[in-house]
Amino acid sequence: MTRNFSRLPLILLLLIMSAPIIIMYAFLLIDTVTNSPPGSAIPNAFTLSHWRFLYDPGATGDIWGPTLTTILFTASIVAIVLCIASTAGYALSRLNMPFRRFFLAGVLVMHAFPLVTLIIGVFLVLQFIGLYNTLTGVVLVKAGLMLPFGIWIMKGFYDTVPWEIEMAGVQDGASRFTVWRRLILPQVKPGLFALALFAAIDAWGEYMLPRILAPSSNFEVLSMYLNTVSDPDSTTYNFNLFKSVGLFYTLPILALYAIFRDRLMTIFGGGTKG
Amino acid sequence: RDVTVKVWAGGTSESSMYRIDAIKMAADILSREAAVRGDDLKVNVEGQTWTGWDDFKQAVTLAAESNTAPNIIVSGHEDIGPWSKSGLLRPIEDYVDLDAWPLNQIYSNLLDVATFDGKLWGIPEDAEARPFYFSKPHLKAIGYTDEQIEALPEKVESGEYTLYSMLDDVKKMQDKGVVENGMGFMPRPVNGTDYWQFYQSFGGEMTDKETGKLLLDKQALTDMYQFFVDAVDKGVVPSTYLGTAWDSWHDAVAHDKAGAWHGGTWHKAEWETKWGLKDFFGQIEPTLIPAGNARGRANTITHPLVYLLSTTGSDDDATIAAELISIASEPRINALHAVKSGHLAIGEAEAGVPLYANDRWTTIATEEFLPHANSIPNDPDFGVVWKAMYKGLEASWTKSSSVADAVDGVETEVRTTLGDKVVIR
Amino acid sequence: MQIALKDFTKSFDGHTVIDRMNLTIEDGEMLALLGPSGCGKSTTLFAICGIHRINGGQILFGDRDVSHLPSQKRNVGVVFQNYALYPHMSVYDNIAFPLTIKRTGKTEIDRQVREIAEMTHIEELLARRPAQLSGGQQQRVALARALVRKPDVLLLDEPLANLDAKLRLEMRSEIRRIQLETGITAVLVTHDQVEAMSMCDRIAIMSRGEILQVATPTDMYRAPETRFVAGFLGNPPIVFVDGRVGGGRTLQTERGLRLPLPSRLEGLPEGQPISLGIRPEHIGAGGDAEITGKVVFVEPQGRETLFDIEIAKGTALRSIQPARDDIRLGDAVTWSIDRDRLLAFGADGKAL
Amino acid sequence: MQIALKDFTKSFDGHTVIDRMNLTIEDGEMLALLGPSGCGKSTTLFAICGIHRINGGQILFGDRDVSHLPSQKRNVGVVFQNYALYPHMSVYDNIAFPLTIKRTGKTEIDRQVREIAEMTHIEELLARRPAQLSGGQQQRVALARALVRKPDVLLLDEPLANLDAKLRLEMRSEIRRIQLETGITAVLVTHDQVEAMSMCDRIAIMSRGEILQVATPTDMYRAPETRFVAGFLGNPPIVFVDGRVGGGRTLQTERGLRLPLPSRLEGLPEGQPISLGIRPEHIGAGGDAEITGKVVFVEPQGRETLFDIEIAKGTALRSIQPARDDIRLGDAVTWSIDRDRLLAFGADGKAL
Amino acid sequence: MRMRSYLIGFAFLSPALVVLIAFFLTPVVLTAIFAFTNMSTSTGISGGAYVITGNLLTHLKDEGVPPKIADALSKTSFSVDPETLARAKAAGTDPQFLAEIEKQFSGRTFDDARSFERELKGLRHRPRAIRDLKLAAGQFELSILNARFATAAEARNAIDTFLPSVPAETVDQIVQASYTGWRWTTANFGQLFANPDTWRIVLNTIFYVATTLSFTVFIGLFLAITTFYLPTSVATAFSMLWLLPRLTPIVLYAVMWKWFTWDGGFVYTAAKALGLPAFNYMKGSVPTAWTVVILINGFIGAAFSMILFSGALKAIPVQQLWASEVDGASRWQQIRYIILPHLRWPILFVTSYQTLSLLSSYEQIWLTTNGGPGRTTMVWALEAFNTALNNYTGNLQYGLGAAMALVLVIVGVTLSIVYLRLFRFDELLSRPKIEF
Ligand SMILES: Nc1ncnc2c1ncn2[C@@H]1O[C@H](COP(=O)(O)OP(=O)(O)OP(=O)(O)O)[C@@H](O)[C@H]1O
Ligand SMILES: Nc1ncnc2c1ncn2[C@@H]1O[C@H](COP(=O)(O)OP(=O)(O)OP(=O)(O)O)[C@@H](O)[C@H]1O
Ligand SMILES: [Mg+2]
Ligand SMILES: [Mg+2]
Ligand SMILES: O=P([O-])([O-])[O-]
Repeated sequence: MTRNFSRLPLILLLLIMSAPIIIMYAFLLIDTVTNSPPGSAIPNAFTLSHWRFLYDPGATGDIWGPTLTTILFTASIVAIVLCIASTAGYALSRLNMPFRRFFLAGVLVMHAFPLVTLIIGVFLVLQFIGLYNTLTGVVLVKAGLMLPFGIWIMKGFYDTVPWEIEMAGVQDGASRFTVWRRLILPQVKPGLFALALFAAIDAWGEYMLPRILAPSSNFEVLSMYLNTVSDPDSTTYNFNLFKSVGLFYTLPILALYAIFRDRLMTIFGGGTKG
Repeated sequence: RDVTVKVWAGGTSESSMYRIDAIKMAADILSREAAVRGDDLKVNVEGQTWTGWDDFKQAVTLAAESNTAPNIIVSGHEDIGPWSKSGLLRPIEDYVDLDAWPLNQIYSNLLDVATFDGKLWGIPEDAEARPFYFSKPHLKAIGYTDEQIEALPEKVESGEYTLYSMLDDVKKMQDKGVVENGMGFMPRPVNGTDYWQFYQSFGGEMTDKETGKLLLDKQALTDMYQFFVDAVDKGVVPSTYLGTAWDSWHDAVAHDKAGAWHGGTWHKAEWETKWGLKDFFGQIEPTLIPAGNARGRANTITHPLVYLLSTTGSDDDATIAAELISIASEPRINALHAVKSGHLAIGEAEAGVPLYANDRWTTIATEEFLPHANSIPNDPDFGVVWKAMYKGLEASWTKSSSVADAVDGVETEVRTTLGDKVVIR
Repeated sequence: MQIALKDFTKSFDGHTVIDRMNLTIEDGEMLALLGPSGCGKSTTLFAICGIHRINGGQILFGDRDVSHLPSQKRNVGVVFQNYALYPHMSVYDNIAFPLTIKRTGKTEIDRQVREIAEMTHIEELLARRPAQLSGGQQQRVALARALVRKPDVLLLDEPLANLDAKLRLEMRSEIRRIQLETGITAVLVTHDQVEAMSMCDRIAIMSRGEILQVATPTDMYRAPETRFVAGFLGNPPIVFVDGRVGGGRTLQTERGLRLPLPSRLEGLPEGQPISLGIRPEHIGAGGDAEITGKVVFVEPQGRETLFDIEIAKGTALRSIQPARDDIRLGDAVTWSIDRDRLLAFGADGKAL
Repeated sequence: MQIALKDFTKSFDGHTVIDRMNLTIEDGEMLALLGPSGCGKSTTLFAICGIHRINGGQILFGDRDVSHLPSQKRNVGVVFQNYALYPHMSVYDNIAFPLTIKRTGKTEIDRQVREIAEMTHIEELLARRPAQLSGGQQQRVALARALVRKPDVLLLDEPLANLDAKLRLEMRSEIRRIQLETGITAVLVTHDQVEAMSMCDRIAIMSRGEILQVATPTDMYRAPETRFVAGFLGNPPIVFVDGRVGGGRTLQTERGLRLPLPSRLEGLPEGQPISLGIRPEHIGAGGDAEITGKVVFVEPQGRETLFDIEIAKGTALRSIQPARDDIRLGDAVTWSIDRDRLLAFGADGKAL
Repeated sequence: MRMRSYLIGFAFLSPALVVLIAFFLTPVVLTAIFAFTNMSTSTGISGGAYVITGNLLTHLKDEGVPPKIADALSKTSFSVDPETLARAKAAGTDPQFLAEIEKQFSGRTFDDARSFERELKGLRHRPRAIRDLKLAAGQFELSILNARFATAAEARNAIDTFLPSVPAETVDQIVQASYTGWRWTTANFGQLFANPDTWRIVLNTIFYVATTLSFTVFIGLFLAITTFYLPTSVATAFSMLWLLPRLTPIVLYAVMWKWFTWDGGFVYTAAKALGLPAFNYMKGSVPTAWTVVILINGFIGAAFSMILFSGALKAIPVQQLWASEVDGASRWQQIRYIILPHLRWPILFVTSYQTLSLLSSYEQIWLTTNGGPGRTTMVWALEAFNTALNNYTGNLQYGLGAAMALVLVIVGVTLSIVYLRLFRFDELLSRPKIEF
């Protein structure tokens, strides 16, 4: 930007508006290492006791099992979304087929319409294929939910790959599949990466689906684990402990985000435009 | 032979873990009995609990649809209606010997509660009362003497002391400054059977005695809604009260910040173990729920949980599960749950178990409240009425609609959904 | 290999872009498809290489009818305007790609890649990524990749459009050299007349999906068959003066201006509408006739200077001459005009 | 208004791009900033209009020091390379924008917009959106918008770069006409020598943030002060031959080749290193000396033909001549060379 | 030839099609189907059985079934006679036990299971396990009550066998009425329409969507524009900050808001210190509850729109901004005349996209106010969810819930189609350039 305008008033205004976020997240950090009761602005003694859940399953139950489950859960979703979205996005962006228009419109409509309200239907489908109350089922549903978005994003990325590369590949004698795999896919790596990140963040935080579709599964994910810690009916409710677990749960996302921020942003710029 | 029996329990917090643990103990006993008999049988129990009811019932229902329901379900007796109708339950009477120990000593009225359509579907797991509580120090602050306080339960029972008397008293407490404004009266903060007690206080009945159909008494409903609106108008409870967190409620009532409230007998256990309540009897006076007006009566509702046998699994599994339920109903084992969680005994013999008999609270509850207790119907359609009733209560309480409109809304909803399956008066 | 388009027709969404075009490219020849933007040059090229389906006619490679074969089976090499190098592969891998696809052996690939790299002078660049190359180098890589599989025909779509002036000059001769060296049949699509004239054996000039003239560059410049062609070639462009044949070998405009007609046009009926094309280099550089006018615009261009001379109200001729600064804006000048090199066109645009 | 840069210095992130540049643009003059890409032309322009802050020195508009004023207060008109029209406004609104900002009255705005639209010949386009205009029309609108507020100076950043060849030719004279008509002081940034030469009163030639020479186009072409300037101007470019002063008015290359030196250079010490610049138009077009060589490249360009003649192994000269096809590749030719128009530079690159 | 290229397209698309059909299309279709049923917990989802119960027969008396027949059908008895003995034998009852039964009780009838079982328990060869005893006893039962018949025919058959004298219409009527599964009905919509509560929720939903949306768009715009004018480092810091709500797992995010607004929470404490009313801001009053709901969702949405707007801002050719500055525009004028017009499409996009997400999202509300206080912040999607799947009474009304969901689906699809038009969908679809 040019420096024809002044900046300080803007920064002040922004700070005021961001106050709730700053406060909430600052105390999220502070409260995990102090004993301040909710609402007290000045933290008292420093303590690591709220982190004892890391080694002491007695505090809130074993956390490493759910952590591992969540990692698996997230990884599977990411893998499925990437595989399917990268092929379907390519088809919609580049390949000749009847009803292409219809498919694309369908993806767009679905993309805009989250499915949680149709959960009974989803339940029946899962039950029908025998995956109700299994993590596999939830993985499939969650991946399915993200697909329209993923396909849409990938289509956007494919659209930016010059046709000439594809034409050159075909001229060089490669089949469309080879062209896709060896020439086009490498061009949309940033898209794949961004989508993977996005899917990972989304899957990592998922709460509704495991809760409804796998309530008693043997594998608990962290969101459900965290919710048991936060149960407002429980009289042992402890904000500080909850926040520690919550922070533990959120850190991977924050880390991913902080490290790959720019890459992640491409998805918002690239995908959701009109 | 290794058999795994799954048990799910709803509305279960740490103090009521014996709902599951009793089954585990039973499994141990059953395995040992088998070993003594020389049978090769090892029974494992997989328990899962939910602290709330919404998630639990959702999970059970969906699991049942996908044939993965647990073998034993611990839920409120009112679920027997819909669940038996949908084929989720086996009638437990086909699996257990009611003439033999320990089931033959269970209170027959509790068994009646677990009976639907002429069949016994579940074995009661606990019983309870849902008393009204007064703060003794605050009563004294507005001029009650010790004797008057002691006489209060009787005055309530006789109908002399009504809900409106209570409103006046807590208002006085607030005016006196011993209770903060808006904390005079602290009803249960969320939906629950308790609210049917107020309906009864104003003369409402849940079933029509003649036809056996569900009954909606508009007058009682109107009076009951009006009562809470009056309470709001008096300033003893906020209009936005419903939905308050349990924690805030526990904190207030256990630390003597409220004037009067109501809850379950089991809450005493929670206040003592989790909220540091030292002198329950010195601080709190329990009574029945007072009558609301001349039409109604002082009452309390017992909402027994029952062990239910699901249709999941083989008949053999069900047989074993049923045996576990029988064993878990042994007085000594069940008394662990009753005393630990502040619930009431399910049978005569249990009342004699020292752990239970020596407990002052359970004794009071059993003797003073249980005789006046009734329960909600098992009718599969009762949930519709209940949901409508609570919606109407929320609407009028928050003043989003007038009492009359709220009652009309309930009537419309119940009538359109259930038609003539319900008698509306 | 000789390439022939027979009644080639192409339409997009029912809109016919090219209607029954016929064109033959001789074996080993480099032919330019020259025309303004949107005239169908790229469409023709894409039809030849099999990216577009043709809607009618035939495309023959030698005797083989390839009209309905997909690109993969046609064996053509294409150099795209933006090179279309595979950005994630090294130069080596880019060039090797067509061979890898054919499952050629490793050592054979290596041999062929190095051979073509040597020919295109990019031996030192093989390890780099396309992004690390200058435009001209990328162009060479694209050329190498197109040639490595020994295609029957080489197609170039505006190969120099993305290069800067200096590189363009250099790559022009470079591409021509390689084409001559390999003896491959080639088609060059361009809208730059200099490119077409300097690189190709013959030029096919196109307008609105039609081929107007096919000829060698010199013939086409000297003897354009139509007014369009005359106007398209030449920089600064030719100036046309419209009028009718007047008394004896002159052109008379409506305003009464008279200009000499080439002697070869004697015998045209008096009064016939005619359009005279005068190239700037034919004014002021000797000749047997003269024109007089006022200089209305002077543009020094370094080596040369461009003048606009108003010879009558509203009619200006253009003259280009070696740089001179003796003439200023507004001067009246009388310059020679080479009447026999003037071009003349009939009302139908055809050369007379 | 006279514009003066005094010791103007600009750095980006500590990296100095322009170091103490001095330049004066006279009132009413149009000056070209000509130089290769990245030499700092745009940077200079942006400093003048206040988009960049300067790191040192002064910028004077007449007597007014504007060095530290924001753009809004400088009263300059700028035409950006891509026109930077506001796509969501009609042409009228685009032009009216600078006046609207100043809260000029409606009728006054209307008068001024129509006046400037007339001058730029876009009266009929006022209702359209920029997207509905051709490149040349957009260019005119941008010009109109820059001029409507009667700026003290008009800055043009590569205004013709995005136009096609024909339009470029046309807009060249158009911009110049408007500049002359308004008499505004103007700075034209370009890397195209023809543009600079044909449009401007003077050219300032830049390289790496430095101004090498400021002169009129003709002077600069004829008498470049440095080898860089000589090489930068001229199309086809000049060819340099390096060597030393040999026996009597000749240049001797290392390989023993001899070339005549201009007569004005008599008296140079024998053996002094020297670089001779030979422009293609000075070979084969008359002159008092001759060179002999073999034609190694022929490029017909329509009106003219370009030849590369190898006069010794590894040394080729270039000649451009009116189109001729009597010479073929490989022919041996002997052509005249105009020795007095040859350019010569010393080892330091300065003209001798 | 052409077929071949189509096949490639479908091959690439098919994995997505499978998943989307399974998890989008089928649920939508199922929801549409359920919406026209009275499906609930007690009817079950996957179908019912035919069960004749005592209560049913009592009820049927009102419906015109002759009391005599009803009473006769509701009889249960255990009878030891040759027929039942043969049945027991066929069922594999221990012969010795059977012999004992025949000897002791032949010709006797018992009125209820318990008395019969008590008698059986006295026999020497009784099975040791009570379950086996009951199974054996069951063979002697004469009753049609409480048996689950899978099909209507079986039920009809059972009645005919049990009481052959019942007229066929009555049998039909009973069998019809005994079906426990769901039935087709359009009552769900009538009920929704008739219920005043529905309209309150509709209003709530409109209010919620409109206010949250405005918050989202305005704050997003404000953030995008301000950060646009700031140095990258500051801009990055703020945009990272504002993205946190979107990234934080919802369970944690909801609780952080509780911490912030709860009794004794941050706002509470701060308000108290400032002498302002201190109470549970999330649930303690309707205006604050709405404010909190809007903020919770608005903060998430603001991050989203900020990113989109920032992207669009970056796409504005910087020369246009320079040009406007050179033309003399102040910052506000630049925003007003150059920047905002550029953001027209992004704003429209955010508006439409967020409308849809807000309409159908409820997790945040569910986990925070849960529609409270009272039902003042209840919105359509949450009510649908509660009706269909999640309520205290456990009375899950799938049919009604599906009807509510269907309304959302229809609204959503309609809006989407409008938006597709609006966004010139055709421009998104370029024709494949390789035609083979
Ligand atoms: N895929 C397509 N769909 C519809 N019309 C097309 C398509 N490709 C080209 N056209 C039309 O066909 C005509 C010829 O296009 P073509 O690309 O061959 O022109 P060109 O001569 O290569 O022009 P340029 O020099 O601009 O590349 C144009 O009018 C163009 O609009
Ligand atoms: N914003 C900037 N930040 C850092 N370096 C810059 C910036 N703008 C220009 N430069 C550097 O300053 C030098 C001069 O750039 P400038 O844009 O003035 O060149 P130019 O002569 O206009 O070139 P071109 O013809 O390519 O536009 C270049 O080396 C460029 O990399
Ligand atoms: Mg083209
Ligand atoms: Mg520049
Ligand atoms: O445990 P309850 O919800 O029934 O009080």
